[in-house]
Amino acid sequence: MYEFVTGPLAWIAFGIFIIGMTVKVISVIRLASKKDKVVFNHWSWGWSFRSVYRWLIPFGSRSMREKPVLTIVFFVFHVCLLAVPIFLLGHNILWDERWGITWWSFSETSADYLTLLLMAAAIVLILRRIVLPEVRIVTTAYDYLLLAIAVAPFVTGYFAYHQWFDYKTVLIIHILCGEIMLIAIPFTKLSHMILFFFTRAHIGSEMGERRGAKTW
Amino acid sequence: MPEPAIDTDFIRERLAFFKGARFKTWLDICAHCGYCADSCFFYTAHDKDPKYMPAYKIMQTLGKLYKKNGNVTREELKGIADIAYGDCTACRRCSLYCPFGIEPALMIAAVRGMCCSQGLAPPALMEAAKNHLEFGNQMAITTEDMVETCVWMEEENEEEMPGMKIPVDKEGCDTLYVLNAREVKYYPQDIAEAAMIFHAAGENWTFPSMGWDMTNLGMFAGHAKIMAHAAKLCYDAAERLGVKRIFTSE
Amino acid sequence: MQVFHDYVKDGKIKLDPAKKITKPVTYQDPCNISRSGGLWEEARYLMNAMCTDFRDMAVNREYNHCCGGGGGYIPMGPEYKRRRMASGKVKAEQIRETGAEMLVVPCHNCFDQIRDLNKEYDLGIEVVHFKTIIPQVWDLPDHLKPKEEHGETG
Amino acid sequence: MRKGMVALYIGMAVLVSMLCFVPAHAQEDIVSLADSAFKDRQRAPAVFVHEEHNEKAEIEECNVCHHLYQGGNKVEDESSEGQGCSDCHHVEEDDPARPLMKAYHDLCKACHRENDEGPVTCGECHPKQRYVLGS
Repeated sequence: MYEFVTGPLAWIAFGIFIIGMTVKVISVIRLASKKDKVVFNHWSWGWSFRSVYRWLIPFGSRSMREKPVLTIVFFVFHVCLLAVPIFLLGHNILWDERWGITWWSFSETSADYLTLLLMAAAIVLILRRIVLPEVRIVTTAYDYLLLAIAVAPFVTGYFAYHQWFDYKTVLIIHILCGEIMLIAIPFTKLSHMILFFFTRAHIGSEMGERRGAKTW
Repeated sequence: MPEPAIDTDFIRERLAFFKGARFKTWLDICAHCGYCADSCFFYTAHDKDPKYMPAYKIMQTLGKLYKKNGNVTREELKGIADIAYGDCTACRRCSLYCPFGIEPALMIAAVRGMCCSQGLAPPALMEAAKNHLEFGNQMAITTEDMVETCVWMEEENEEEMPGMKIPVDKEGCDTLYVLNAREVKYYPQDIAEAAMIFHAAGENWTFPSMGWDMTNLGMFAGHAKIMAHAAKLCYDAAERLGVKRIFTSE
Repeated sequence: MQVFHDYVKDGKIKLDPAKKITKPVTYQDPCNISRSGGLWEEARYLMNAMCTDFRDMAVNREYNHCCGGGGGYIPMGPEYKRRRMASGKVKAEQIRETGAEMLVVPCHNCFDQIRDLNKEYDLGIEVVHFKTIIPQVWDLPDHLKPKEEHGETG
Repeated sequence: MRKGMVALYIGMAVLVSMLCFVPAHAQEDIVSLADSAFKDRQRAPAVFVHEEHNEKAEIEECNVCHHLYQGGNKVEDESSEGQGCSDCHHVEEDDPARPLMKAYHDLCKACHRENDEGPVTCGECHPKQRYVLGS
């Protein structure tokens, strides 16, 4: 089972993720050039890049500065979400052995704390959805499902690292959760991990090029 | 009188039309994070009543239309129109606050278009917009009345500023001046003030007898035909009089 | 707006510093002119050229709040007026906070809305256009002056 | 003369075999691969009970694991027992002879996967609490 989930299934998951995202990007660009021509009449890379950049750094935008607590939580959540799986020692060893690629890793202890931090951030995000009326009103079951898909690999990973319950079973569940997330990204709202750059670039150019209005 | 049924085929067609890369992506990725809430003055003015937060208004209008694929009852569309016209002024402030840079204003405009096509635009707005077609301005002012107002304003301010003219339809000027029809109807002094400033600055300008209303209520109502017509009137005037640029009063 | 700014900046119209408005004045950034028009610095240049006590609102420039009369809200007529007044609360409070006695606004939609807000929220503010105020503070060359020196208009 | 040579050979052979015997005896006590070359450990040393492992895996030749490389080629019929793994494999990740951690992982896991036997996941070798699997 372990051989299967780290072998063929991993190939399938990464394949669907990469091909899915590529198809998504291409279809967005094609659709835009067909139906949103107006966007390209006044395109400005400078304004686009600045908008993207300012929204990628913490407190880089006015919107973020006006909601500091939420911004910190969002950043912790997203940074951990990306960094932990990519720089986790165990993952690195696995990729090295299977695919011959390797890079810098976190120490196991820091990865452990970052995972805790991510779970704490996720709890805040969930509580927000329940407690704040303006967030509750737009929250659907789908939003919780997405959070679950995104956080499940971390919870199970944490359990696996600490070898709680039956280690091997937990580990396999962990790998499956990770693969479910990879597969889900191109088909769900999680695709914002790539589409964010498109929509941000659009608004940056849209508001900036013609009007000089900053979108950050 | 029974109200006509909603032309769902038409709505569906519009929905398909709007589903370009932008609308599709925006609706696909809105994470319902709530960053937009405080940016909206409707929301803050109503003591943070969540039903005024931008993302919710979009979910209740365009989101609902897409979800039902246009199959809405007149009652439902009325509710949608009520939000699209009455709970949003399309000021675009929320776009600056959205992490994804989603533009609810454009989506509201699309919804208004669909509501308008089913006769659900606010009657007063629609009536004013239709004036564009008949009179070339939103206030139903005839060309004669307008020219008269200009002459009257010239005379009125003769003493204040001797030699000041409001040149109507003068060809070969540098500048075409267009304004908001409210000025002619309610604040005629505004024309005179502009004329005085142009005069003082030595501007070579003219005022068109047709196509002088630069407001575009067709756009606000969501009526594409009126929208295009109103804009065309201004550009026609500019071409007819051969001006180099257009100044608007706002 | 752009034009008036250019006139003043290029010296086509000279302003008389002695005639500058001394009471506190604020400026409304209209959505279509500031956020969607990019003309906020021009407005401030004019404001500072025309008055001595210019006070910006709490949220300004491209981040301004809509007056609450935009998007065709004003021409929607009386049925919508109550809602228009309710949502204008934000703008009314912003204006009150500046403590200004006069408000300059280059947009007719905002103009009407703020005049209504003025009554509704009892702001006690004078709402004017640039067009109205420039002739009050300018320094006209002699040949353009009226025969018997009036000074200011009402 | 000839007898003397034979006696010398026998004596040497005994000596050598005795020398071999001493470390072999010492290895019986090995229960984990706590290589002292690792300065800051990320995880607990891998559990490895030498005798039990070799019995289970039916390994008789030492050089199945204690291989000897010379000039990049494995030297058949020679073994390197008596040397520590870290004598050749260094902790540094740019070690041309394969970094120490990778050497351990590859040696163990490759064999386990090949034979479809034995642990291949992190936690099976590096238990969080050593006593769980130590017995």
